[in-house]
Amino acid sequence: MIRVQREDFDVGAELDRLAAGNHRVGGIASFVGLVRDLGGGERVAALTLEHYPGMTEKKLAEIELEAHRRWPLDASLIIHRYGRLEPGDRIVLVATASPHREAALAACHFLIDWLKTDAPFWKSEETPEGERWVSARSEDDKAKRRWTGGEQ
Amino acid sequence: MIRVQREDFDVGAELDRLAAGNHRVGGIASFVGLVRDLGGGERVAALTLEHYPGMTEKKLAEIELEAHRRWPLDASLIIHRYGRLEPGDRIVLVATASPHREAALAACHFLIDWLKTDAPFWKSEETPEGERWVSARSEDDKAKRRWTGGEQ
Amino acid sequence: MKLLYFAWLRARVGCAEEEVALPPDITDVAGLLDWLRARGPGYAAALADPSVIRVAVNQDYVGPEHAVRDGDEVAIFPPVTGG
Amino acid sequence: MKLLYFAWLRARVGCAEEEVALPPDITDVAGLLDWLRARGPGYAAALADPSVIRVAVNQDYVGPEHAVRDGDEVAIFPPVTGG
Repeated sequence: MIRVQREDFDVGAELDRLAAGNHRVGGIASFVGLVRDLGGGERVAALTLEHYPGMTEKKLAEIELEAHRRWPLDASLIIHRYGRLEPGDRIVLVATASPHREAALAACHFLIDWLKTDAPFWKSEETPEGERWVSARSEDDKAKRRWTGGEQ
Repeated sequence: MIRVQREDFDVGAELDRLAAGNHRVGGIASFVGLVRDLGGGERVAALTLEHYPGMTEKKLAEIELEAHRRWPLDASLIIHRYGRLEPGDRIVLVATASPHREAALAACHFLIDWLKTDAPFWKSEETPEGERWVSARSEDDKAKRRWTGGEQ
Repeated sequence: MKLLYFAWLRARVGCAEEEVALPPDITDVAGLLDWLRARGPGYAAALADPSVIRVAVNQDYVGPEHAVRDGDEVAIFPPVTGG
Repeated sequence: MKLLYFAWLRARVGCAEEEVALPPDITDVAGLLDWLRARGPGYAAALADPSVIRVAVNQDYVGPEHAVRDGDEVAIFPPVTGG
């Protein structure tokens, strides 16, 4: 399931719902992304997440479908927030439920790696020097390439 | 942090606590293991988890320490239950918090893989044919070996 | 054709969305970007460095050789930074 | 020496825990297991297959050549199945 929303989410409730009543599920893997404040010269008071409505949902649905194609998942969930967020706030939740631990863990890792490079979101930070658009990290492209080689 | 307990736990509350007030944390990875019932001839009414008090805590602390040695983690948590559990019940929670997504995800995967092969717990299942001790899986040894090669 | 701009590209171009009538000789993404660069200094500055420009046609990522036609929704934006 | 048994090993041996006085000629884990096997058919059956037996001395996993001495806590159990 895909959700793109301004509101916060309740991680425990979302994870409970993912496997509710399905006793085939042996493991639930999840990743929660939070707004960081590295302090010092990099001090970030808040950030604003902009996205491309329509394409965001389309890309997230494609990423989720690809995960289900690669691993035996009973359920999955991607929630991504937009709007203004402060340090410590939740940005994203990715969760996967599978009969098999390895499938849940690998699919969760895959989903967050792909989401980072494919979902059309952009972060701008509020710093003492004004608004600053966050640059893409080459590490993210590298992390995604791990899943596009011959490994799966 | 390590907890070995009979009682259930609240995943959302535990994950919240892990990064509470620490704005360096950019990601929290977690894995929740559940009691499965595969149905059919393998029908499991419940299972009982036995452990070796003292050694359990010692091994879990060693595993956690090793994860902190390998990855830049700000916090980690292992909760493992013992006693009688029914299908759908939570058995184990592993969670890691790090400034870096990859560190949190890798360390979480590492912790559950090592815990599976090193923490002295044993499962017996209640089946229609009576009590049955669960056999160790060679896949678990294989999963652990991934972390003992030259990969990290 | 509907054009959408996001993040700092939106700020530099000066608008989030516009409708343009595509000249008949513009047939692909590379041609569209060249045509936009010639529309004014804001466009030229925003689109100066192709290495930091991504294009989606009808909500799919495409390369410079991808065809464009009237009626398409074309979005132009920097590399994404979500998650 | 304190001996602990877990899981089906406990069921087959017939007790969870016992105190034994170690004969002086028993100096390592392999010797201890042989000595235990000779104590009765329950022990012999429980300890018959070394491939499904793990031993911890003072709460650390050890191999058959590891030394044992009086005062040690020695646990004998099948491969673990937690998580």
